[in-house]
Amino acid sequence: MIDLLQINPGLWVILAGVIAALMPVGPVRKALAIGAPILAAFLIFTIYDSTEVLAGQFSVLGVELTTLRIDNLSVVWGYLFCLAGFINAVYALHEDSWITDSSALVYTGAAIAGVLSGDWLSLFLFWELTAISSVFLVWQGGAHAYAAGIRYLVIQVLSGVLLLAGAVMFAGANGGDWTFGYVGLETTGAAGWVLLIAMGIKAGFPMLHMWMQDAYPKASITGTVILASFTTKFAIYALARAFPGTDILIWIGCIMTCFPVFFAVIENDLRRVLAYSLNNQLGFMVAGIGIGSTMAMNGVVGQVFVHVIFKGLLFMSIGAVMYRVGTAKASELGGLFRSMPYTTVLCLIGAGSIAAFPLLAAFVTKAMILQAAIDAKLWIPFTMMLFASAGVMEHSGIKVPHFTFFAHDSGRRVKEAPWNMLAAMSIAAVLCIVLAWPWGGYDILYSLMPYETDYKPYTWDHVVFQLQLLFAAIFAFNVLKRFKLYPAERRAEVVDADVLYRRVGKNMAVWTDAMWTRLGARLKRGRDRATASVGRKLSQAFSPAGRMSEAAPSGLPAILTAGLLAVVLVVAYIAAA
Amino acid sequence: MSSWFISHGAAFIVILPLLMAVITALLPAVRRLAWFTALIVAVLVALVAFIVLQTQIDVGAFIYRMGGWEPPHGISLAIDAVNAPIALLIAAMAVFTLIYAEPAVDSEVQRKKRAPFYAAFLLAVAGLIGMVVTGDAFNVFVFLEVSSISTYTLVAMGANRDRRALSAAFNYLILGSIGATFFVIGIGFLYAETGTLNMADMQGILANLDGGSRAAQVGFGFVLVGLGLKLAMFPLHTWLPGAYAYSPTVVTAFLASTATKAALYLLYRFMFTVFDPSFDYVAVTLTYVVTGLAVIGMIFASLQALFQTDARRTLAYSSVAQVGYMLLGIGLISTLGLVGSYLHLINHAVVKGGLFLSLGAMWYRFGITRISDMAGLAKTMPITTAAFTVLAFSLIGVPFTAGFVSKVALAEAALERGWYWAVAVIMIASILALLYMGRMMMVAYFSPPPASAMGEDGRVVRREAPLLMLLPMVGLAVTSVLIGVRGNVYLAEVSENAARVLLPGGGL
Amino acid sequence: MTIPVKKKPVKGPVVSPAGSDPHVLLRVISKFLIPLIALFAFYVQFHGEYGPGGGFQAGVILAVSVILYALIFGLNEAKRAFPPWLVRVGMTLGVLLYGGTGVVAWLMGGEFLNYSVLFPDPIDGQHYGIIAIEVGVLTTVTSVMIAFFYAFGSRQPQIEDGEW
Amino acid sequence: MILAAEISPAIPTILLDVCLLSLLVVTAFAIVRMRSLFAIVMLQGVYSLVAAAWFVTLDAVDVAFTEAAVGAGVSTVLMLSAMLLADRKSTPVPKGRQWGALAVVLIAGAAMLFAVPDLPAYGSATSPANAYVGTDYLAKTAKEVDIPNVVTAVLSSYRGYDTFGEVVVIFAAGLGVLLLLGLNGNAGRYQAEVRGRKLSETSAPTGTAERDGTASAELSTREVEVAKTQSGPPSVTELEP
Repeated sequence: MIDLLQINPGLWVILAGVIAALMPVGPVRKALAIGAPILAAFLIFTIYDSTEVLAGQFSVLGVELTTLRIDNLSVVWGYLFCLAGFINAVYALHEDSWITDSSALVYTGAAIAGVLSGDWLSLFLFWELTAISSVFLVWQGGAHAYAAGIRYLVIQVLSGVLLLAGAVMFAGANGGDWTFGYVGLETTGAAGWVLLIAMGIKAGFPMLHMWMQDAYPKASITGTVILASFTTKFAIYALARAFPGTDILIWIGCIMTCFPVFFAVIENDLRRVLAYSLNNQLGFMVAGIGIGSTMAMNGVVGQVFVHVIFKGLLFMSIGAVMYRVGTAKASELGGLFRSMPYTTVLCLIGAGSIAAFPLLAAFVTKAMILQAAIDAKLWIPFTMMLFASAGVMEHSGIKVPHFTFFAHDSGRRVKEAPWNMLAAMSIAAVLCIVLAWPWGGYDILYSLMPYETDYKPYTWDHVVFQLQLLFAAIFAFNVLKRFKLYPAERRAEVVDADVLYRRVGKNMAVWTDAMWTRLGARLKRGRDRATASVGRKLSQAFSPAGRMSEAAPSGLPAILTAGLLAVVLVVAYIAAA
Repeated sequence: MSSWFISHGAAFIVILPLLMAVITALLPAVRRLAWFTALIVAVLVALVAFIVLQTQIDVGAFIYRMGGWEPPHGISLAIDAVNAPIALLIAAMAVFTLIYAEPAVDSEVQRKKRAPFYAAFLLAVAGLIGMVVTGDAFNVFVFLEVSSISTYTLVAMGANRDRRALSAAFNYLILGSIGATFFVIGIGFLYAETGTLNMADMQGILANLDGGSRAAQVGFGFVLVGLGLKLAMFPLHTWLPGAYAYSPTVVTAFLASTATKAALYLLYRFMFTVFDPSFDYVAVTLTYVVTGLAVIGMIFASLQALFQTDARRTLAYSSVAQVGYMLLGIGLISTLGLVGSYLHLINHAVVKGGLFLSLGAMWYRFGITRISDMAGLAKTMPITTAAFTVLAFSLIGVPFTAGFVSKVALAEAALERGWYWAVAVIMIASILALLYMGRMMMVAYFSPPPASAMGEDGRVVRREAPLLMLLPMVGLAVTSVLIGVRGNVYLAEVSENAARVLLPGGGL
Repeated sequence: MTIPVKKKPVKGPVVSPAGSDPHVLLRVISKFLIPLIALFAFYVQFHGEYGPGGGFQAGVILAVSVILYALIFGLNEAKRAFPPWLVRVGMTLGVLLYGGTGVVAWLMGGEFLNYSVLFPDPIDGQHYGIIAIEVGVLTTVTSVMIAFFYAFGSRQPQIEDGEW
Repeated sequence: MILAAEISPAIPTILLDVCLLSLLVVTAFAIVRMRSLFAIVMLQGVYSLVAAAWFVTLDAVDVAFTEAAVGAGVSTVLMLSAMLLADRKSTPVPKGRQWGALAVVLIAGAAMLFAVPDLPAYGSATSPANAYVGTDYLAKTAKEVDIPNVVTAVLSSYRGYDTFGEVVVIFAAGLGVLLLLGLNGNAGRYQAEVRGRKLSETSAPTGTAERDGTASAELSTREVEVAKTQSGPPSVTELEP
């Protein structure tokens, strides 16, 4: 009898997935989908005792395998994937599809098992299993998703093959040690590069990223949500394990943060916008891994954790809209806040989180990566990431919620999202807030981090800096629009969105101006009403056209002067007495 | 020669503009002659003020005995780490505004009055520097009057542009006189209490008396309120918007950057050097009354700024709010607070001066006074608008600009005392600043230029301000960025020295 | 003691026809009085070192003599005697005299306004310095007071006889 | 400060003081209650003269001199000239304003009275003002400046810099008059010119109607009115005819 605790918890989830594939009863499948991640999380909790745990060792063909390794790095991903699996399951409760249920479970389990595996061979196995199980989710998107699914599968499998090849070369060079650990590029030669490219494909490195924007928007509603949770984060884990402190990753990461900004801006399909934004977020993590300092690694871990939650939240809210409206095209949406108020609020929380508004999730983590860049005196990468942060605000923070829920009313009046979607989104939203709560909330997050940290996210200058960055993004966005700095050929491609979009700058100016004027008038009217009882004189004195503001001399300032003198003297007398 | 300036420079920077003002008043109405004279004087004063500052840094605090009499019998000028930088600031701002003055005054003042106009300007400069460098309490009043009376005249000269300048100047005259009267009554009580007018002497005697009797308290009250009026402490700021909005552009810029600052310096002097926060009544008044008014003023004046339609009135109300920041630094009674306050004083002088200069250039070219008329300025006056934008960012407190440095310093000081609410107020006021400055920039950048700004071919005609106007504007904008990026190192040292002189004990 | 006042704009300066001048007595007496007032002013000026008085008081009294002249003989007459350009120059000259004394002290190696260095004997220096600056004060104060009167008086037709 | 006067043996001086001060108070009340500006100007002259007389009893003859010459002489003439330019009768002040003025007077008065108990007695030789620098001046003047009038020595030499400043203040006032009125009443009106293209009038803006954009069309007329009153010129008291 093998000790059950020696078994990788991910395997139980995969087993649940297999059972679900055979189970004709819907409610049981749903129970499995919800229960399995909880069980896995419980097992991880039981096994892990804050030191490195190695278990499930056996040898195959002379290769020593370690199927379970839980240390302070992998445990974070373990918990995270369990959490994501749970939320996704809740989100998918309404969908009666055994393919989704089972492939989601297998996919989740493979991801959990992958991050908890301690050798290259099991890593490769689960690496491929995530690819194979998840392609069904893409295919669930309908007929037009078939080709995309094939492309997705080919690229993912290619990545796995490269991983295996690199692992063999690496293990060979290391005298047959298959332990999955630090690789680096300095001493490993070609093996290192092959492994880096393998992981880079899954992590969406620039020029290797196209599968993401290709497949994600074509998957089913729930499929996109589930896809967005695991694959890339799994790759980030692998990078964090194998390539921390590799300089080239800083630059790759920075390019990753920046280039999607330009694409996201001109994209009409909101799920694709989110896919670009996902790419951008991954860039921060890759850059953080490249910096590799304690602070940076903590930041990466924190960022991964909250990223899964808020990115999932955004995909879920757009999914909810799609579920009700039937499209995610910016040009066909708008004004939905009337009919889907809860979804609107939840989406705004997600948007605020990704944009790193204070009190929301990314605020407490992204800054650590930026701080690490400053500490390492990496000014150019810092600037690029700063630009990208503003870019995030622009496309995920403004564009997505704006075109979906506000903008010009599309005239669509739909029902609010199903309760289970709302529940799933609420869980994510609450986490977004709790994990960034200034009074203790973020400590939970920080306690998960691999290294001790005494970083304080809520310093005054950080909050202000971040707020100003966000406002700067709004401003820059308008300036770009105003001076027509967008590529001309793109405009032709997505013309309906773009026309709408170019008007935003002007509309915002007009809107704010009008609002200010009206607000001023409104305030004055309210104040008039309030002071009517006190008397006409007071109103005359304090209204903008009144004595306080007029240029002509009057007695009021003299009275104020004398009054202030009296106050000072009384206070001084009391103090001296 | 330079050794003469080292020993006599402190008097020279007051006397030279005074006497040259008198000579300027007699100059014939030859184009540019009076301007050139005034500019040369200002440059000389700035150079010597720099020598004085350098001397102060080299040898520490020193005094200059007017008429050769030892204090307290004679009047002495007392230079230390607090006032030497401010004297240089005033002189430098005079240079900036005077460079700009040639085209501006050319369009706003008739030719035969230009010589007296520049004379009054130099008198204002001399008065401000005079009241900053002196070490004698009554002498402060005398030079306060010199600067005030010439300022009233200068403000009224704005009637050439807008007749409302006359009533604004009258209002300023009445309230300024009340302020000066209160101040001199306070000095009278202090004299009755201590028997001396020398500030250092007063300090010693008051400290011996442990704060003194009620006469000293009443003197304290009168001095505080009188200076409060002069420095536009809320709610005694009502003279300021009109005076800033309607006076000639060059005068507004100079006043906004120096007049309230000099009064604020006097407040530092009297609150911390003559009186001492270790007296209960001083500490309590600063903590409760001054801080309270500062905080209310920051919010209230920012809101008033938000609802103005006139661009210069907006900036004027913003000045009142910014004074609130500086008063908050005083109310904290800590070295850090004074550092923040002092930094903000210097930064705000640079920023507000530059902003008013840019608005003046907009008037010069297009007659713009209202915010809604600023439409399309980004196209018609790109350099001016760019300078305006940079300075506006600095006013808001965007990182890498001057405003950020001082606001962070103030917030740190507030945190040090555990005044979280003050930090919140600083943030709210900054966001309000973002709104009212953003409003102007929105219009300047995003609204199309009016049809009358178009040429015959339907294209926007660029009408940039003349070079003499652009130079100081751009110079101040660059300065504000330099302060934000590197200069804070040097300025922080200056402010810390000043704060240490003011509060040798380190505060409460 | 309210006096019936009527507002009647008057064109041009009023010159009473010869023989019907109701103010003969006034004119005659003031012709005696004005030189005396001026003389008193100078007495106050130069006696300032011994008794009460000095440049300020003397300046105002001297200005009063001119103003009285203007009130009785008309503004134009007064402007002939004491022309506006002289007022302008006097204003500045006084300050220059005062400041110039200080500057001379500078040039002679002392502090600004240190009269002691003006002459070999410090006491002499103090005496002459004080005299010089008091003359400066007198000049400026007289000129500015007259300037005030000219400025206000010139903007207005003369006060009509009936209104007194 | 007078209230703290010690009861001196010279009873007639006290009587004189009481009489003069009562006269001052009565004159002040008369000035407040009068409507005729001409009478007020005359009463102000009276007030200055009485004050000058009282200064003499306080042995401040220099101050008395100045008060008589400036307060009763020149300023009366100037007030008359100004009155003739403006109006001869003051309009009644609304009741509310009167209370405000009274409050100012009471507060300022109370503030000063508050300090009185702690002030040294009038003429006390031990008061700080007399004991410290004042005594030094008396001792030093004879050997350093050597003129009989110590006041003049202090004003002209020890504090000559202050006096210089005062002269400059007077000069500045004269300069102001020169600039704003001109010595011959010919300051003239001058309209500043824009050296470009004038886009807007400095007079009342036309409300929000000209703002571009759609939202302003929704503004009610009331709001437009509000906007007008906010930015329109306040009632300007023209200082020149």
